[in-house]
Amino acid sequence: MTNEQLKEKLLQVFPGAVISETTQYVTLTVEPDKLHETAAALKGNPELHFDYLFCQSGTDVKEALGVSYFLESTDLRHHLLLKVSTTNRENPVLDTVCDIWETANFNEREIFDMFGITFKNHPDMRRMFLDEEDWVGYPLRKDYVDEVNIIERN
Amino acid sequence: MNSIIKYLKDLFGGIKTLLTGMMVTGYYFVHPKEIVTQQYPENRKTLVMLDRFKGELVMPHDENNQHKCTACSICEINCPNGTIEVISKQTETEDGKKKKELDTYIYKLGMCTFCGLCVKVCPQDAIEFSNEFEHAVFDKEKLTKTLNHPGSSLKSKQTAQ
Amino acid sequence: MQTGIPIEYFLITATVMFFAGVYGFITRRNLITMLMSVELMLNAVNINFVAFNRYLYPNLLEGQFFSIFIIAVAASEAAVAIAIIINIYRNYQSIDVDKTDQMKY
Amino acid sequence: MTEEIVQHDIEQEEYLLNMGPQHPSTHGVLRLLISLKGETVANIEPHCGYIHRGIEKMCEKLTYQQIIHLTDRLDYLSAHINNEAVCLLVEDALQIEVPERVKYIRTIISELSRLASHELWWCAFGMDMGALTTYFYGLRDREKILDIFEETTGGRLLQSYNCPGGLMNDIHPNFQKRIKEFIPYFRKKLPEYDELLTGNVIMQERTKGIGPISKEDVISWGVTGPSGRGSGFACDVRKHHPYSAYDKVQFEEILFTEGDSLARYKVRIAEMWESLKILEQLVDNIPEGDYAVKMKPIIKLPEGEYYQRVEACRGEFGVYVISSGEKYPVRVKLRSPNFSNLSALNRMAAGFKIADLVAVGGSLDLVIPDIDR
Amino acid sequence: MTGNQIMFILFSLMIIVFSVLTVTSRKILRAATFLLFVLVATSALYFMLNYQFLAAVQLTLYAGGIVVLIIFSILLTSHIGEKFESPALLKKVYAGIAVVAGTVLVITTILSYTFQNNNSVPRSVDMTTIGTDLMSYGDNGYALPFEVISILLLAAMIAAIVVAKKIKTK
Amino acid sequence: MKYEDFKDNETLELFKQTGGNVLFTTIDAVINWGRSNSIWPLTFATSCCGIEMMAAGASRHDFARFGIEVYRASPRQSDVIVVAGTIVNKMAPVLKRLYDEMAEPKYVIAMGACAISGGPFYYNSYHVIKGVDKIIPVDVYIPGCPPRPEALLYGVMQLQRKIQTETIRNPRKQPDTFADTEIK
Amino acid sequence: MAFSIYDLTAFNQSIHEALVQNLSPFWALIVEMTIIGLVFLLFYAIVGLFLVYAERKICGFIQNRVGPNRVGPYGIFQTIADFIKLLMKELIYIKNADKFLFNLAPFIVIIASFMAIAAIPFGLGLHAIDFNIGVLYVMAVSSLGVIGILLAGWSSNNKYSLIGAMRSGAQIVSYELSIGLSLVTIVILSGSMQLSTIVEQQRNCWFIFSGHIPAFIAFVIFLIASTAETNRGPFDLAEAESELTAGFHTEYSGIKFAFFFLAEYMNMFIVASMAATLFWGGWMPFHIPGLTSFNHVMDFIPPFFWYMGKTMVVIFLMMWFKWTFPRLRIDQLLKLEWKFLLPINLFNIVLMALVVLMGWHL
Amino acid sequence: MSSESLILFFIVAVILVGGAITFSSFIPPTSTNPVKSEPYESGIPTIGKTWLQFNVGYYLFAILFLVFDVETVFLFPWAVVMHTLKAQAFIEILIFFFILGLGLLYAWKKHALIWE
Repeated sequence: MTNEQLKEKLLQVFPGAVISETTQYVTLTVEPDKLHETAAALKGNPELHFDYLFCQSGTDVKEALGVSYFLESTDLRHHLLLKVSTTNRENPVLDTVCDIWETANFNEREIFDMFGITFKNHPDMRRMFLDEEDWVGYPLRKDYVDEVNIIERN
Repeated sequence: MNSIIKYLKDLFGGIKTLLTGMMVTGYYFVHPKEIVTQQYPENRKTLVMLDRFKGELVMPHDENNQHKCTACSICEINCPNGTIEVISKQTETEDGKKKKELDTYIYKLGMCTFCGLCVKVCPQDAIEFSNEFEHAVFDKEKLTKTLNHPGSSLKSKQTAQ
Repeated sequence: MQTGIPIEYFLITATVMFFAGVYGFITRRNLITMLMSVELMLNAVNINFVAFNRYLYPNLLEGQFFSIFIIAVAASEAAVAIAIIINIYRNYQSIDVDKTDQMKY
Repeated sequence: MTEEIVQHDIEQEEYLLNMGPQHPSTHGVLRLLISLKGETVANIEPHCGYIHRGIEKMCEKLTYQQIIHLTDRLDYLSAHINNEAVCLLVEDALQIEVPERVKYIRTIISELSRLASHELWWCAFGMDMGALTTYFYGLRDREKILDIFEETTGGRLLQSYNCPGGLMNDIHPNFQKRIKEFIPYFRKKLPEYDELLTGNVIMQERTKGIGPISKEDVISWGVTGPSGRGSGFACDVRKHHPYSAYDKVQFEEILFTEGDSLARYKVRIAEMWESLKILEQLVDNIPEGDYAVKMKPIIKLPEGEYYQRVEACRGEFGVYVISSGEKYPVRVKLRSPNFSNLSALNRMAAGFKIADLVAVGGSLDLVIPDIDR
Repeated sequence: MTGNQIMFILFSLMIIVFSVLTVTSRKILRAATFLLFVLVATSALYFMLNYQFLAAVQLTLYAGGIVVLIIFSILLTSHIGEKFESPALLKKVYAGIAVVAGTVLVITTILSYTFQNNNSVPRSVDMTTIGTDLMSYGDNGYALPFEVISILLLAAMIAAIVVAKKIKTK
Repeated sequence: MKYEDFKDNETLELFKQTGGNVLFTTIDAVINWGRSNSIWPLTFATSCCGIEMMAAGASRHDFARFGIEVYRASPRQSDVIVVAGTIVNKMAPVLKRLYDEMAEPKYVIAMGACAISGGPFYYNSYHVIKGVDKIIPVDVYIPGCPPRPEALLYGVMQLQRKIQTETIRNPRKQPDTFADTEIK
Repeated sequence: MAFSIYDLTAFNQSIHEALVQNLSPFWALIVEMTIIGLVFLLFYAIVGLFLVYAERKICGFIQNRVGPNRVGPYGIFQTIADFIKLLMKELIYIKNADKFLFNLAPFIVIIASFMAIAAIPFGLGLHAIDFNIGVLYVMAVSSLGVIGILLAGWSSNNKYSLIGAMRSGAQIVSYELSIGLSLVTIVILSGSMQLSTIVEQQRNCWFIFSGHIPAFIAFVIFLIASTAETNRGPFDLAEAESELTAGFHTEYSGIKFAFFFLAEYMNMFIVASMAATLFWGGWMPFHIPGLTSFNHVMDFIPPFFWYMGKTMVVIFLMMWFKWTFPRLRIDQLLKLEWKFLLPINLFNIVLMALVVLMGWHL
Repeated sequence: MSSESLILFFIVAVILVGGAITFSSFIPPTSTNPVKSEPYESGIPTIGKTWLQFNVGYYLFAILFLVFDVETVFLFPWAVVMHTLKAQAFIEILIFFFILGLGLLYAWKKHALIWE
């Protein structure tokens, strides 16, 4: 399916969806509260059938904490970039998608570890890499400061 | 009956695969010329490193104790992890112009990752990698090196050409 | 071979061993140690058999064969006993004889 | 007294065993917390982060040229391929067309990396299974590849040979000759691997049916690379999204459907044969030309988001870059194959024995610094 | 003093000391280890009396078989650092009195009885004799017990499997 | 290899400051000979350098020639811990624990840039220990990223030379500064 | 017989008589015993050190490398260096470990192997004790070693150790059976359990040849079972490095670990000696009936060399196994024993009995 | 030589092992630190008790071993006289094996020979 066809299809399934094409992939941006149902539809719809989440990344761009989901359909071979973001930096909460794509389980734990985004309904919301008890702060956030460990260059 | 045949088949098939494996190891046991060991400290004299091997950053000096570094610090900026520190001094030439000159070129061998960016970006080709790899020391301080020799100076344009 | 050691010494050794087993069997509450006490007693008996055989009837081999069969029986006994003990342990988390008096089957 | 008797089944109690961080079979500093029932593994809880170095954070303070030396140290066994991902991303973003020669050389070195990596996997897998001699035979042949690397790139393990726009320097004159010597040599040695380990009845018994995972599960868990292809997941990026010179060569995507440890093992062995085939096709046809295009000293990607996927030795490696137009990226996400592969470990190995866990772990071929980044 | 006597003193002391320790040690695995020593010493006594086959059987079955089984079950049912609570004092006293009384009684009986050492020609105890006896019928034959042992073993094996496997189906 | 061929002889001379009488010298020589020729490493590798350590153990370079054949997985039985790779904050207590659990005499080789100084992760990294000598005392530093197997062999020879300067009368003690360092 | 020139019985006798004449019988015995003990101790140490060295060199050659070569010529002093190192290594005591049992375990393991070596005939008239139940004695004594392993694993208070010990226990006791039964096969053939008699009976033809197929099957089973019994080769689950770090001796350091290490090699030596003695004629030279001159030439090689040669061949086979095969899993290991070796062994015994019954072995 | 020499062997072995361990516990350098005497578990403090989880497989094999060990021991005297007694011994052992074979078959059928 080409990107144009995919866009049409997406608009058909999600009327009023925000679709852009800034990367090589079609980008679909959703609101946090719609995330889980959109994700379920993306996998469940036989014509879209995005069954492979090949990359899930937390982002911290311009004050908004977000998550990018890179999706691929292994049989139809089309791609989609699903984006969601929240501006609540104090207590960001998003829905988990690990019941849809199992790989999200670890990835969401990593995002929680690095960005502090909590995922609702996640079975095991703990830090992935950093020490569970001792570590304070979320290193990949832009406002993270750590004077103990980081030696700034120059 | 079939199960007995299968039992025996498993038994003898298994033994055959085991013997095949033993053939391989047995072959090497009786062929000592297949030994590939390079006896390092003994073969030190004959050991030749491949010429692009990156062992250590050096600054070549010619017979007049002159190097080519102009202290432009491009290598220092390009180094990903601050291995290089170029300390320059201002000197005045005869015609009164102020000129930047290399004072010390500090190279922290213990930090270098041998990515090669410094050599690649150097506009003067003043630094290069040597093949030396025997660096192990007891004292960490010994790993911080000064690359320019004491009393060395910049190679003048004429001699360079 | 048997020069110098009277048979009584063997019997006394066996006696002490036997009564040590009795003491253990009475005072211990752990099933495995009780089993061990039983083994001690059996072993004491074996020594007696062998000593009698060697000193009193060296022309026969009854004592030795009895000992061999006792050992075989002891082994079978230990096998079954341990199986039972382990089964009790699975049910009661304990092999304390006081805690397992509620055997249901 | 009678009330105190608790009738619960003892097998429900958990017996926790730490495997790692310092453990010979976790191939690094992975820590697996295993709940045991007898010798059976009930649950595996991976604890990562024992080598989390914060590379993604560091990338935000480095230029694109400098990022490359960090991607080397992710999955050090496919260092060149990781570099290539970053370079391809930068070249795509700046819309630079690199010379054909560069593409060919990159592909050759990628495939050599893959061979070296799979050989090392074979050693380590054999060692996990207790066949200690595999370690020596595998590394003996790997040294030949490392010699080729060292001669051309100057590095044995971490080559740092790519740079945005091409390569650091041209290939060594001996490069092709050495590869042409290596291919027949390795074609002779590979059947030995089969005789020594693959066919061995003990090895077959220990891996057949151990750690099975279905194709649906593999896709859902995002298990890629040889591990995914062992379950029939057609995930070879080289085939489906060709980059560099992969669209110019003929090779098979190895697929097995059993999904057990033996299938994953066989995929890797077969991939070594395929890599040899690719090498043969490329090595004589390296076109003449520049080894790099002239780049500006400071690379600034246009504002936007970029993603590049390549097939590293252990699966799909992806680089996701958000750029604001500065010389430093805003966010670099490195999609590491091992991270996803690890997440499926519990799914695969639970219910088997400790020894099987080692076999499954070995067949996944985890590289821990790649997981932790 | 002959070597024989020294050996006897050594081993009988070993037997006495370790049997007492077996029943008084408060750590179960130590008790099992002391039992092992007792059994090994017993086997040494058999060696001394020249019953070599019996001694080897004692070593193989008792020391190598039963003790291993006991240690196995101890490993499974108790953990390190676990101690028995000392038995009740009263129980100890009663048992002690009974045991000491019994011991004294038996020893006095033994010492008061005169054993008639039979000086008839000793029968050799080499393996052929043992084997022939074990295989033959009649006066010195043990063929029947030999076969009965096999049935006993069968019974023990089935019993052990039944008991052990029973819970498995639960 | 001859004495002059080695680097850093000045530091080695410092180790040799303690003298001894003839008897002790002989005993020392025997013990040091045993120790220096039988250095069993702990199987411990965190990242890239570990692969080169493996390569050093393989047929081409063959660690075993130096008597380093027996890689022990248990710290109780190993003599030297080759810190091959980056040590991060979460790993540091583990490494310290492993070192503490080793039996005396024990040695440490810091292999590669990461172990010496944090290497590529010295600046701007929030989770890397900047040099393993901050946690445990290091005997030999082998620079390189990763050092080639020959460099590791050279480092091992340096360690052997260092072991040969020990005396039995005042055995090498863990420096006090490390004895009760608590690492968070 | 030509090899009677190597008969040491007379030599032993003369020493014995010299002692008896000069000392009281008791002291004569003590002195004699001390001499034998020291000789065996020396022998034990030399064999142990040599086997460790041999294993390193053999695995080195199998693996395309040279092995230790820097300590002495060809590295022959390597194991001595190891020994000195281990002797000068700190002994660690584990908190909460049962100290008594922790210390006892290496004793049991070493003593079991040391006692077993006493009954092995090294040459004509060269054995310490010649029991009429020699075969059973060696089996009985070496079976005690497993207790040491179990105690070591339990008393270390370490999970790896305990799992390793349990595995090892199940493994050793299982394979004990196969060893016993394959020895029974040979005892049927020879009709004696005295090791010297068994060797003597192989004067003209070794049992592995005269016993036809059953003896060969018994030999193969013995080889497999003894490899398992010594925790080596593909059966090293107890110390399975990739799973349990170092298995039952994880917590042992220094010389105590060395004893476990040594015991492994000595057990290997003992089972190899047993294999050589029972199947390959012990110190008997190789004879082909009919070729008298050939037989005479063979006779001039001293019996001790014959014995050592045969033992080393068996040891080499065991090392070859170890460096070729992957490790078995515990359930496969037990399956191999209980479903393959044990039934085959029982069948084999009946077969051998049939052979003897029919007189085919003559 | 007689079986007395066994004692000597025993004593020699004890002295060897004991002497080496005694030597080794006093002479080599020592150091103390809080974690040295803790059990080693891949560098992480042990969680929970060291005592092993219960499993049928472990002791079932020990029991089976014991039973067959008794059998083995009884086979030895038989084996010695097989030469002399011939047919009589052969028939007796056939009965013996038949009965024990039933046991082995039973264990096989009940899957007692599988480690779990």
